[in-house]
Amino acid sequence: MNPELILHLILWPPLAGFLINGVFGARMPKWLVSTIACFSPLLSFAASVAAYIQLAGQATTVKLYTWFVGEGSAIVDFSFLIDNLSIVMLFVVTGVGTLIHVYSIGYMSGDRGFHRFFAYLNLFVFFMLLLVLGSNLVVLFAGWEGVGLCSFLLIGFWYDNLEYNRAASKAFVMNRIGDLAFLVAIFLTIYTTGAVSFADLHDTMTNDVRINDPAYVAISLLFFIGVCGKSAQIPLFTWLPDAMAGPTPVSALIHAATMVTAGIYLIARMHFMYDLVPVTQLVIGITGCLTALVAATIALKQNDIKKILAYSTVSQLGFMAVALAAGAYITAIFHLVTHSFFKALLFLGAGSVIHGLHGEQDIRQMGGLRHKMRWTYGVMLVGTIAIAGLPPLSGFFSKDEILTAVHSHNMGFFIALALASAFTAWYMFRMFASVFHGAFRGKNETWEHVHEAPWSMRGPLVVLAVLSLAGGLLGLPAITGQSHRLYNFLVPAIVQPKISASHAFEYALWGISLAVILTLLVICFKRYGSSGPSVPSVTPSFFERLLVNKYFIDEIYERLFVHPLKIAGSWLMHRGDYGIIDRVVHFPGKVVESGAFALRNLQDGKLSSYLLYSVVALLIFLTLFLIF
Amino acid sequence: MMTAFIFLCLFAIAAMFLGFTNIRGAIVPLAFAGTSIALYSVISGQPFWNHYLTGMVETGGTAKILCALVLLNALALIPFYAWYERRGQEEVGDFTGLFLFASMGAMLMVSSTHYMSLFLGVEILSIAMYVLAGADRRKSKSNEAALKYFITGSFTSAILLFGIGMIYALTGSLEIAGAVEVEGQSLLQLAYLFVFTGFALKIAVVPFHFWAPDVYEGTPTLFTAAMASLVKLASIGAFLRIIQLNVDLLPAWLNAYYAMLILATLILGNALAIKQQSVKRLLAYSGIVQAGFILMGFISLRPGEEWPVLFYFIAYVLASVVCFVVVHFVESREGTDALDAFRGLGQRNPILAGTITLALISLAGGPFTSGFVAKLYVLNQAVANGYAALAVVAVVCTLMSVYYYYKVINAIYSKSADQALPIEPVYSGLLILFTLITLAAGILPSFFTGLLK
Amino acid sequence: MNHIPEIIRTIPLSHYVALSSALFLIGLLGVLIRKNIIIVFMCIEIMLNAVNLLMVAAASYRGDSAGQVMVLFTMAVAAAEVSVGLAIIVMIYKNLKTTNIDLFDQMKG
Amino acid sequence: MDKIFYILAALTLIAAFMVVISRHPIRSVLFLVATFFLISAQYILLNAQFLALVNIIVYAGAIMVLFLFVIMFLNLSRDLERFASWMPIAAAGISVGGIGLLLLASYRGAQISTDTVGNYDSGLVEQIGEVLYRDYLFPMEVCSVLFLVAMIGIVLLNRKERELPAKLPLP
Repeated sequence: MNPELILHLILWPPLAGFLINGVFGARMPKWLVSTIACFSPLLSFAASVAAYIQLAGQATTVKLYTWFVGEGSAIVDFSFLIDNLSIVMLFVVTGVGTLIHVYSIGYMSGDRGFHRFFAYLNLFVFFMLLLVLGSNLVVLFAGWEGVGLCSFLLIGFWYDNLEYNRAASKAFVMNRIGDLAFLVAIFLTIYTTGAVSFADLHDTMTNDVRINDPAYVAISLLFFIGVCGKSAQIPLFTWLPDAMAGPTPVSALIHAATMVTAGIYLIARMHFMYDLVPVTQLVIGITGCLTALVAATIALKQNDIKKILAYSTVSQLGFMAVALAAGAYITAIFHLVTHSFFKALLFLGAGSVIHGLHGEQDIRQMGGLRHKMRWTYGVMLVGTIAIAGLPPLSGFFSKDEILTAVHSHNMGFFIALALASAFTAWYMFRMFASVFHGAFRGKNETWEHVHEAPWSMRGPLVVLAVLSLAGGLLGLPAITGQSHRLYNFLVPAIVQPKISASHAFEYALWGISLAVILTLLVICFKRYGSSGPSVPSVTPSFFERLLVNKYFIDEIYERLFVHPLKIAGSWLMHRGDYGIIDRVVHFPGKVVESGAFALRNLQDGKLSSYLLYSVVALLIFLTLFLIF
Repeated sequence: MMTAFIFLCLFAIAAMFLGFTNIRGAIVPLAFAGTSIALYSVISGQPFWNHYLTGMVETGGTAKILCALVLLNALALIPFYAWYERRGQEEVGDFTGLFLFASMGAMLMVSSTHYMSLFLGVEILSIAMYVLAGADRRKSKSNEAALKYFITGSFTSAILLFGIGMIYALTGSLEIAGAVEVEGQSLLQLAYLFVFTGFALKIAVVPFHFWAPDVYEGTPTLFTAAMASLVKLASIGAFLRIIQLNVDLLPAWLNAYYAMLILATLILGNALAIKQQSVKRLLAYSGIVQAGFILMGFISLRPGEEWPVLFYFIAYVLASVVCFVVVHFVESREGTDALDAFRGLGQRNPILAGTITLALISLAGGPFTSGFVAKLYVLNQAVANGYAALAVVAVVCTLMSVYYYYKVINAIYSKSADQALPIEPVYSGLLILFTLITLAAGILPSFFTGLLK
Repeated sequence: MNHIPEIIRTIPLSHYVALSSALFLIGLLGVLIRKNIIIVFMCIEIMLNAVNLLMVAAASYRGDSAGQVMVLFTMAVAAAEVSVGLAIIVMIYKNLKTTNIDLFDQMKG
Repeated sequence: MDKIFYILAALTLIAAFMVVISRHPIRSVLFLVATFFLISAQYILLNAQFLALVNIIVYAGAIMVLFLFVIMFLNLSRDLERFASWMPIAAAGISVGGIGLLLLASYRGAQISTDTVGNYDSGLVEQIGEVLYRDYLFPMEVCSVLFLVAMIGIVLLNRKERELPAKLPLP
């Protein structure tokens, strides 16, 4: 097969699926709708596999036609780049995408907008493919905008609910701020380099030896603002938790596994530029650390199962951003891949729980579900351990690699991330224990109806669980004596030194993290996994405290560290998230609004005023041109 | 070209006479046929009878493309006037005829080489549009729109004519291309500024836009569509031609002049659009903003480089025709064009909802629509000519504009409704066709720019 | 037959330009300050006439007929405009019973 | 000769100004008629006899009669109009004055060339007629379209009201 055919086979099936389901879906039986919807990304997946085998690591550009020719030298082709980086992303998008499509058959089976949902989902996959395959910034931007649109459509999918609509609006508006910066960055790129395609930019910039060139700093910062919007970094992250208003498969696909990682992908794609601008890297690092920490602390206080996972996503994206800042692009992609496995798994598992409880999302109303939902319990256990970072699951290796990379780069970042990963373990175990352990705390009649998900939902969960288990094999650290497969695979596309550290450091890191995580595991299960009518407010006797010495330490630890951060987290959530940040984000809007108010007073409906304004304007123009 | 004028007039008169008879169903097809013939004669460059033009009309180059665009715009809108016939309104003949005359005036405006025919074109277009603005005689809003449009219009004519008269007094020629070097002659510069102000008033760019929202709101929506597409097309086209014909003579401040108009238009137009509750007013402001974008293509215009502007015309006209037609159908059912009337349209009529959504996305400059490519072209023009800051402001303003376009889209998909809003398949088909062209121009712009070059 | 009118020999063209500009500005002032829509409209006619005067003067000073023909068309345009304009005014008066320019402000904002 | 011009000019400006400031509509109309006559006199001075006549017939005759007719028809002749309040008047005055000053300032640099290109009798009927039907035939024809449009418009706007038939549009 020639590359062009492969490309067509990857790109067009989801669009075809969207068109068929969008136009005829209402009149087709559900089985047909779901078959078409699931087979289109599956076909793309198969074609991606073909691309993987066929192209064997060679970067191939497929040009369909010249999209348009700009002024000057910038020629924008409608062309696509298949290299190893895009193949990795293709596997994630189409593979995880297909699983989530299959899952959605069961999850959405009762919904009125069944065909509409699948049409949007397919459209999303199409735009995502455009994003990861685009060989230049403009095509990438087209996909970038497209996924934003689909995200908005799917967040507001249940449009009867005004609250959901508002969430969709928020996501849209916040994303637009990022997109704006992105667009300006594209213009500046064209203006300074005269090129838009990644290959040309690579050629231009790798020969450049200027460090912190102002133009590049500006461009890279603007791109990063775009990334902040899409990948939910501070200060533009607040839309992501709100985006949980959409159906759970959407949260899994768009707001965990694929779309939100587009920003990480973009920076990895443009790594040659970011290598030239340490200033921007520092900004990214600080933002990433803050995001990782703040989101993790907020997650500690959440009670909505999806909100916990959403903040967790934000936090993990912060991890990836820090990895990028440390120049460990491949590590960031590695974490992106493993994260997409276990976070999709967790969301789908949460979806299964919500499905089983008929829409209940509050973990205080759950508990003891392991008795009734064995499969879900099992897969969620895998997901939770994976994200918490216990070996030998995927999350352990990728997070470990990030920590190693950051450690040699910047100690401050390292401490922040270490702290954030401890929090990660805490809130995940808390959630897991309160959902599956202890006794059920909800209403009795709900308990009666709790049921395991159908097989169409269980299947993808199992596959994702296996992936989460084994994902670490992609990138075993040097210490194990194995080669880092992902590194070897990606090195042609991303030029980056290998991450390595002394064996002593590795062992110490492993040992400490294992100890901390296991400690947290025990504590959490004690606190939240115990039986009782509600999450216990722990008031152990003095004797108990003395007996359980660990617990005592933890109390101190909590007083000293977690508590202030929790307070900070909740303050940030109430003041910061909804207060300051929203206000900052909305400030330009307010200015515009008050300006518009003044202008609207001019527009008073009176013809004589209109004519007068026109004459005054004429006078102003005449004066200006007589003076100058 | 002369045959195009003749056929337009002939079929317009025929349409009016048919209005008195009982075969009103034939009016719209006939008008469509007449316009098609005119379009053919423009495109094929029929020299027949052209000597009667007495050299006042250019038959090739940009003028030809602009005339073709005017006629295509007419072809796009005429079928919708059948709605009046369906409704049993016997004025349908007059409406269609006046619209054809207006198109003829617009053609004259964009192809004149002489101020005399240019001015007559302006007046034919304007007088026909004044009447159409007041076509809904019982509605006081329509009355008011006609009055406001009329007074502003004749005021504009006076300003324009003063500029022309002054140019004539100073240069002794009424040929558009007949001016001598303008730089350094301050009175002549002022005269040109009067002419430009006249066009700015017609185009409705800030700060000469005040009349537009009121007039757009009050005018019956199908004629608002004509106003937004035809009048803007003709005025900007005529403006373009004046610049083009004097390209070597015009002074250097012209770029600064455009830049100021563009800045004011983009910033204030967007700011004003944000709070609108009437969709028609919102679209009026959007039209103002889009005109600002089109003007961006005027910066440092060199001969043979007009195609970004022309491409923007295609994008803008398609999108605004779709928007106003959809508003018309919603308004004629709901009795209002408030934002709330659009809630649930996504369920009531997916075709109306889908087409207006795509049109709004195109106006906002979403990728894969003609609006995106058109914006990129004009922005590129600005950047390439050293107006990068202006381009950045323009990009910021597109962000702002997304907010209000999005408000409409959000309303359309925000509620479920049971009551369907069916329209005739012909109209649905046309709307879908326009949307497809919008997409095609966004995906394959080189085909269109190839035609325009 | 082809004799230069005496006025052209004694008065420079710029005086006519000044005169018609002044006339134009008076019309403009009237448009801006009058409230009765009919009078506003009459002031627009003054503006048009000012331009006519300018063009006739320029045409006569050059012995060029283009300006005179243009004035002829301008008059035609004015006549057409006046008739349509008065029709609009009569129509709106039937509905709203006023000719005060400031009372037509249903639409604003 | 130049005295006649200046006197006429002064009278024209005064008459036009009176149109603007007369509160009585009829008086405005009459001053406007006077203005038109004075402008016609200027045309005669400029040897544009044909236009002078047309001006009197079209403007002073037809157009002003229309104005008068409408004022009588709408019974406005007794309404003394209230002018704008001082703010808009001041703004209008300042901006109009400003434009005037700017024009005046730029007159100085103006080079108004008056090279003869034709003959000075071009304002006579036969000359006008000749060029009108030879060089300017096309705008002449277009003018007829303009009148047609205006005529249709007037008929349309003031047609007698008629209830719409019950048949509603196909939705």
